[in-house]
Amino acid sequence: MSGIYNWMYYIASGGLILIGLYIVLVKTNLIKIVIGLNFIDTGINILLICIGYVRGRTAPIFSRPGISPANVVDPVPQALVLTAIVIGVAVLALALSIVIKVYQHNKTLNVTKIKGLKW
Amino acid sequence: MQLITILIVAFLGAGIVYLIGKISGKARDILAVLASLIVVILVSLAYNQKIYTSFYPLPFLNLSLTLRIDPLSWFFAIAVAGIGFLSILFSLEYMKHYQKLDFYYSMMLFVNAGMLGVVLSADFLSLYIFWEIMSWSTYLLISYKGGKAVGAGLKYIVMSTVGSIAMLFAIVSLYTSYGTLEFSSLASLLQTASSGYILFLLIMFIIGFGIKNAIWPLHTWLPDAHAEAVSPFSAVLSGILVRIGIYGFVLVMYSIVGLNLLHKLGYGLLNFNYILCWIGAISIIIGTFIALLQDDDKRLLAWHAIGQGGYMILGISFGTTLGIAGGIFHTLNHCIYIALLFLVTGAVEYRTGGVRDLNQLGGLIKKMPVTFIGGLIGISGLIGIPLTNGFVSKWLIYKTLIMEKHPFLAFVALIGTWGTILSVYKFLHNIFLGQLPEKYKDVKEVPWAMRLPMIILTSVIILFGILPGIPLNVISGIERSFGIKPLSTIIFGMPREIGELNIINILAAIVVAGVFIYLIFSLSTRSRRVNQYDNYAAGSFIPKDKYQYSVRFYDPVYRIIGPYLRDVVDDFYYWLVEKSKSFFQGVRQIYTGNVNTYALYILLFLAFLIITKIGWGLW
Amino acid sequence: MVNPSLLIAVPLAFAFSIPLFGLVSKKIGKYIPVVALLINVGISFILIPQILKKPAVVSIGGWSPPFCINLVVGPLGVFLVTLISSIGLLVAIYAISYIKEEPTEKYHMLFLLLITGATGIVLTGDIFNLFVFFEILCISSYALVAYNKDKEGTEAAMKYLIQGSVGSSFVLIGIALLYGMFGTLNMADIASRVTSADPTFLFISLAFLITGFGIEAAVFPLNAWLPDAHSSAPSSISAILSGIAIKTGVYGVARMIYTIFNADGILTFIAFLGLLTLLIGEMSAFRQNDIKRLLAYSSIGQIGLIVFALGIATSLGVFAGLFQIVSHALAKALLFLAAGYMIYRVGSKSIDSLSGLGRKMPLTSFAFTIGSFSLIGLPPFAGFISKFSIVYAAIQVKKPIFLVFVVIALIATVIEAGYFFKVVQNLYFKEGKNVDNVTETSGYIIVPMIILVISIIVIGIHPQFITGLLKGAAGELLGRTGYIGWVLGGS
Amino acid sequence: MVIKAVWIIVLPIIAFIIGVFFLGLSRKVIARIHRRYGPPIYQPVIDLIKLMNQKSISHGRLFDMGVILSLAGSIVLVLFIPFGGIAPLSGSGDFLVVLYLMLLAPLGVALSGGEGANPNISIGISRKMMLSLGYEVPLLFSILAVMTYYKTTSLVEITKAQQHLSWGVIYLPLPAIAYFMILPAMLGIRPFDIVSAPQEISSGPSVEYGGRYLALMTVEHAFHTFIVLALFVDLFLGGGNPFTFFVKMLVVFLLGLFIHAVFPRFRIDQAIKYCWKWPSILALAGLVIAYVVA
Repeated sequence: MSGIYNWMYYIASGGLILIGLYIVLVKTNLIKIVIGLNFIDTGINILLICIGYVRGRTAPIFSRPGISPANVVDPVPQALVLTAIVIGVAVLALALSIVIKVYQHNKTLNVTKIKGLKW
Repeated sequence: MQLITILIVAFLGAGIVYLIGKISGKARDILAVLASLIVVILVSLAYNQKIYTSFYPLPFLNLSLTLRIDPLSWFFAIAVAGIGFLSILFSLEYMKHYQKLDFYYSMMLFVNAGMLGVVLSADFLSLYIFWEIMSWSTYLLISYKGGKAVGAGLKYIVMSTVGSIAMLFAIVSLYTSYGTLEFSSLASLLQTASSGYILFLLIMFIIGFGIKNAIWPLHTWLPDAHAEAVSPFSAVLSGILVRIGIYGFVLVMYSIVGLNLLHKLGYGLLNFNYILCWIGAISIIIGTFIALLQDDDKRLLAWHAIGQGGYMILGISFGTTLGIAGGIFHTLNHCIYIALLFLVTGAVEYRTGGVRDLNQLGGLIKKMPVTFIGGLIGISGLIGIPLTNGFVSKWLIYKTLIMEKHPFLAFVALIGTWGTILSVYKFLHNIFLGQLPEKYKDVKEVPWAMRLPMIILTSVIILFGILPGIPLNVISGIERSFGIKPLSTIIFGMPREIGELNIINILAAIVVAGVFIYLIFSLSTRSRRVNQYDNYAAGSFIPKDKYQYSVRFYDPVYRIIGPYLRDVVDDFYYWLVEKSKSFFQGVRQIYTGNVNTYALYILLFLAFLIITKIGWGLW
Repeated sequence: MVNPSLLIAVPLAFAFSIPLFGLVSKKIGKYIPVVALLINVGISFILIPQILKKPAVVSIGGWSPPFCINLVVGPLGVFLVTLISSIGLLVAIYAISYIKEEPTEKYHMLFLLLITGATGIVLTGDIFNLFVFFEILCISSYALVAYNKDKEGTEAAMKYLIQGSVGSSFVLIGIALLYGMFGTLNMADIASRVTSADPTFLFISLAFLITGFGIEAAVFPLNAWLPDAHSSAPSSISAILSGIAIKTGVYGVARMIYTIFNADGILTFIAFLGLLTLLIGEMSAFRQNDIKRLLAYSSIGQIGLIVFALGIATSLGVFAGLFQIVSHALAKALLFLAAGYMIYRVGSKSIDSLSGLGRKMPLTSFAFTIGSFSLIGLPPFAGFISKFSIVYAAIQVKKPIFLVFVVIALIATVIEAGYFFKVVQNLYFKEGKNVDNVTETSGYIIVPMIILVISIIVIGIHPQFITGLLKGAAGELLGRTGYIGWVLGGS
Repeated sequence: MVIKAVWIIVLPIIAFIIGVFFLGLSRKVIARIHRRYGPPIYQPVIDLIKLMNQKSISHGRLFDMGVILSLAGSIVLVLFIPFGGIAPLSGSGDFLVVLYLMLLAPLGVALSGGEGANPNISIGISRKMMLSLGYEVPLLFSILAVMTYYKTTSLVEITKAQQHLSWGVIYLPLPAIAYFMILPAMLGIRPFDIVSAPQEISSGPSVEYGGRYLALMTVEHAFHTFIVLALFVDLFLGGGNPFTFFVKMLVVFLLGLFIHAVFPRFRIDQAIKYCWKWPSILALAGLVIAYVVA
């Protein structure tokens, strides 16, 4: 039991990434693919968090009383995740806006039909 | 310093000519002629000198670019400079009606400069650099006329690239093995190399130089390129540029690898020299006999250029005193007479409005006598009629073949000559002899700027034909520099110990006999001059423009040998290109346009990396 | 000594100032990238001699490495920064009059961001920071590819974005794994401790990083986005993508393999991958009739050659690869710029429609010719030196496999020669159909092309101008202990 | 030296006499085979004198010069081919030179005929060229067989090596037969008189010739006959002194005449195919044997 318990977050993050990859690979709808990309992003964020997570410790916010470096989790991944989320949002926004343009030009969101550029 | 000056003049000349051309056409023409003339003078001043200079260091490769002059390089340099000068002189009038002349003159000078660089280089890197410069400028010049020339230029440059990569491969491997690229140091370092390595080097260089020299089966670019280039450049191309390949052969085989090593290559009949000989022999047969089938005068000459290249290979591949002398001498002779013949076709084109089809010309002897004499002497040199230069070199080659006990090769060489006679007589007959078509009634002789180069080349052919000792003297100097027993010459031919050849006696005999007959001829009843329509027609009316036999001149022979004379190699290359094209078409289908597939590629790549690591522990 | 962090700060600051200036005057915007990059070029040229003497490590935030984000300005960094700023500057000059589609200030801002990203990637010493700059580069290039908002551009951007995001996700996964193993993000620190980790995990993380950076580096089979993006973007962007962006991907791969992981075992595979990329690129380019797509595939091929050279992993091999980076950046930027304006004048991307431009646009055609000759590797142009060095390096390692590789690479050169020579002939020796009204390029457009032509010829004739810097850069890539030493202070 | 100079003058005269004699003889012999009476043997001399005094037309300078060159080439050739051991100029040129000098005569005719601007001439020359390409194949094979066997390119050496009845025909029978088979082609007599075929192309190359041109061509033909026969005797029949040499030539000539006088004319392609078939095979076999033996 404890094995799974210890690895739970990793499995969750891995699962999210795999689901995302599956969507990107298989789904033909552009919006779904963008969602898939977001899945991957989220999965990675969780992965980062749980790499820095130490069971039983608290968030590294030193302005709160009673927090010493000995009983907080690693703060670096959290900082990384913040950045990664920002980047993810930016990519998502850009992706959606491009998808809109693609739809305007092609009148479809099916990637198998958007093949103006090939070979 | 002298050598650097030559190259600087040559290259700067090319650049300045282009810039001046933007201002004034006349100044450009004068400058182009002047630049090439200065190069001729500078090169001839270097006669009999031995110079070695390092002119440009490349420290990051631990190399420096060097130049040298020795008998071999002087010999080729003077040929390059001379032909270059004459064809630029010829261009002055010939090119008048063409566009983009700045580009043309500049590139002509550039090609010349590149060739000079190749023959003056003292190390392989410089040689390669100048070689490539020469190649791409040639490509630009071949394509210059547009139309069909574009295809010809592309064919040329692609094959030439194949040659250069083979050469590059050999050069780099030499450098990694010996740490130097200088000819002189390599010559001594290579003496300890294994024969397998030498063979590899030679094969690579043969591919490299052989493509330029158009030996069978690497010749297929040549007919197109020669035929489609403008005639003065065809003269340069066929006369000397192609023969830089021979320079390469001689350089690598005798100056660097040396005779001792060459003789060790091979077992019994599977001998390196012997195989090279047969390649030369096949080139002769293919070249001269396919020439027989041509109806385009420049194509006809182009195929002869391939055939004559075979003679040179035959000569140099034996490695005997006579053979090398014959091969090198034939290179020079070929360069003179084929340049002359291309200039002649150029002159004919110039006056007839670009007609190259042998079936539409005729009778021009009455209108263009100087050109005709050029053509006559040119084909005599090509056949090797005694008293022209081609005779002596061919004699040397035949003599070598028979003395070295290769009668079959000798047969090929001799029958090649007979094939040559057939096709060049057709060339001469269909252009200059027979009935003059009505449309060429007002054709005039070409202007002096075009006549002069032809006259010079014609006289050189006769001069070297009667006094072969002059060039042979230089050639025996070349042989001395290889450490081979030099050819001993007398000015009129060969000393007795080599063989019976004394041109001056032959000349005297022919002249005396000719004068004697002429006397009898003039003493007998005089004849009446008539024009071409006052002719025997079995009593019927002579139809104008139709009383000429030139189309399918040798039809019975075509019908017999024609089916065997397809250029199979060319077909094979085309097949190869077509197949590769469809293969490439298949390859690029992997970019399907579907983004799912692309994502799949990425994932597969990642999976491949990880699985090979975990599964097999590959990395 | 100039602070190297200015190299990143200047374009970043100028980038965001563009909208502000836009409030004042619409016209100022297009000159700002030129100014910013001029400053950058100046700084990097000042830095070169100093860095060659002693590499600089700039810490941000006052702590010493490995406890802070730091910039490591070694010879490799300064070399790439110089290249990026110079090419960027030339493209910025070109863009002054080339970019007409509104809103131009957004173009210029994104362009500067792209340069910032690229500069940051090659300078940073922190692996997460690397990822951030990488994302800056990627996002701005996605946006720029779609800048024209036409059908092709958006489609290409969409595909580029999907593949690029997958790639950067992989990079992030790799970084996360690394952090999990070592608890540090400083590249030198990771490098110094890399032997202590479980090799399998280590390799998985490397695999993710190679795949991630490989997508930006356009290594086969990760390069499907490249032909679309390069051919559909505005030509100035194609030039910058081809000249700079994919090189940063190559930098990423090389940095990971050489400095951080010291993964010698995979190098032959990398060389093979490069070779494969080269072949596929050249083969696909051969059948193109769209000039920009042709150039894009040719970029794939050239990248393959670079990766191949880097995979040789001798000092000469890396040197040759870096030289190839320079010559390809110069030549390909030149080609895209020239082709871009030809397309602009003619109104079609098909090669056939470029026939006869040699007379109408002599300078542009000349530039194109020089660029393609250099790419083919003809002397006396820069490409010759790099190709010669690559062949030399490959043969010098004296492994039979590399002999085979180099033969194949040379054959690919023939294919490349085939299509480039065809295009050149098209320009000069074929009769044009609809080119009567075409005129020569003018003003700002011609300046960068002339500069590029001159530098290609100058480097080709006198390679010593850059060989010292390149030798240093190659030394940095191969001498990982030196790199660790600079950052962590001699230990 | 003086003797040499004398021979240089005398030898062409001898060759001329023998050649003209053969011409007359051939007409007589063929007539007798055809059961006609035939002209006297000295008829060619009468013809020559007559022709020299007849009027003629000229098409230009080359038209004249070609004929002169042709005859001069043949006369010079005589000086290089040993006649009974006498070859005054053999030191200035070996067999290879002879082979090339043999080109001068046809070249002269071809040039002269070319300016004649008559299609009949062109056809004749074209046929001549093709025919020579036909017979050169076996000819070269047999010549090379001889040169390979005797390891020299000098004709004098070759004849010297055949003294005392050790004739070339004994050691090299196949090339000798091949040479003999193409002898009529080289001489231009039946069945190989395609070049001048009077009924089809009005005598081909000589259609425009009259008067002195025709006279010179006849002389050239006489010399040519002499040369071809002398070469055969030198190569295969061991030379000999001038008298035996002449006898050998006569025998060969008559043999050739007898065999070939009864044939009709070949078509040109038949002629080429003939030359390339049996004579070539024989000569090649001879060459291979000579190559192996020597």
